Amino acid sequence: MVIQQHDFDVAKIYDTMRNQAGSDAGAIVTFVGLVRDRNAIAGDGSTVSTLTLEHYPGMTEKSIASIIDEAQQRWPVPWVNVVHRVGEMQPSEQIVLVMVGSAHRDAAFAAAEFIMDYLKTKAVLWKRELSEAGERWLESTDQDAERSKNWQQN
Amino acid sequence: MVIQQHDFDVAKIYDTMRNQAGSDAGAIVTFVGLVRDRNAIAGDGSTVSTLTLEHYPGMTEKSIASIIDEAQQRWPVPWVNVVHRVGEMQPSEQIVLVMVGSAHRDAAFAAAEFIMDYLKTKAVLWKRELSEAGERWLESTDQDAERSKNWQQN
Amino acid sequence: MVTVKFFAQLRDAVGTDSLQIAAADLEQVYAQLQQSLDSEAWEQLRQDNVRVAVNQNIVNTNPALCHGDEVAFLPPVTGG
Amino acid sequence: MVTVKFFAQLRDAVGTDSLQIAAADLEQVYAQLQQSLDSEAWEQLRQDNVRVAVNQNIVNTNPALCHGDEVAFLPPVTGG
Repeated sequence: MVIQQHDFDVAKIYDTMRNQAGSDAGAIVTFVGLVRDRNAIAGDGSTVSTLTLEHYPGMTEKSIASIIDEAQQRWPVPWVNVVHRVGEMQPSEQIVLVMVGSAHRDAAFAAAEFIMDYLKTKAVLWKRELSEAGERWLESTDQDAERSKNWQQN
Repeated sequence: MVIQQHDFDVAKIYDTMRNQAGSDAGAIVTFVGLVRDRNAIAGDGSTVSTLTLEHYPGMTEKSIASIIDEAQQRWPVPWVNVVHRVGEMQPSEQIVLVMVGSAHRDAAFAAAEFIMDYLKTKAVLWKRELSEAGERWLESTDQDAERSKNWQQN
Repeated sequence: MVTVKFFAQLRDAVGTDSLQIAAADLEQVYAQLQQSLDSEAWEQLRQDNVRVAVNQNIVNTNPALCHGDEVAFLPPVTGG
Repeated sequence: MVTVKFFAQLRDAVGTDSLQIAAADLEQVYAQLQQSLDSEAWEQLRQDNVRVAVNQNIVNTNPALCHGDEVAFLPPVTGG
């Protein structure tokens, strides 16, 4: 797991996981989050020009490590990698990568989705959106909160 | 969508989808299936040496196109790509890629999982496994059938 | 003449991946195969889980066949 | 002296990302901030959804603080 300002190379991260997993992995699920140009939260269709991610060095890493740890306790997913960017990003740039390898696809899918839902609601990160409508700090949506809550009941 | 004998390059397929999607995509989910060395179906732990995928040219493509079509009717996933290999493969080789791009991650995850479940049970493909325990044709598992059936109830 | 194709374990059982058969409908294809195949292959072909495609579309009836049509016997599929 | 950190909209409200404060426990940090901050920033800091971390662990009590400890005010988070 790593927090970094610069962009990441999906191919390189994928090759590393394949090498680690060897012939024990039957499935690798990769999620990449990208900056959309449409302001989803305000829902007013205003065009986003910059997304800024802020973190708390040390505590952010710890919060994400703990999310990965919980995923690995729930599912047999020996190989997990998370790369989260911080700093300023423009539309169509990569923000976050979650990669999960497992013997079986159901565990890989579930763990990847779980990690994403928890990154939205529990990772110590803050997002500021600069759009035509101005500048605002974002919060996780009700839907994200709902999805996180659902995992707690399973 | 393509059926091919040779291996595929995940990075190239990913870059193509990113270019197509531009800044409209917020999420790209990639699933890659790999040949495991453990015989999962027989469950006897015998080591797999070769997996052979057979197809029915034309009809296989049509069956996969129809799975993609159904996924795109169910979820807002404008960008979908499936690459399925046929022929002989050794453990740790890539068999199949499913890549789904969407504005939102929940649709991308659901469609990718749906397509994989249907590839297991509805794509016109046959698998022969050569292992220490001999050679046998595989069938989709009860669990795969169950997962496919669950989508029909949703 | 129609082309009859066999896939996977059915091809193994029949011993060839395709046959040319003179038949005006699917029932006639079955009749000819019953005559020419050994009983083990024939039984495999008649199993409930075997589907039949004509020109790459699954059929459940007894369609008429024209010269050049393709009949395929498909054992249970699995991909992914 | 303890270091007090503010993130995101709380940093914007307070006008700085960190302060040095002499305090023996968290209550004293609050008391000092109430005195030094303008009322708007202070109210934002006291909102229910603001969490407090001491040395990067969330606290819900009034822990004693030592010289060099780090107190952080965290508004609602979202990543991904």
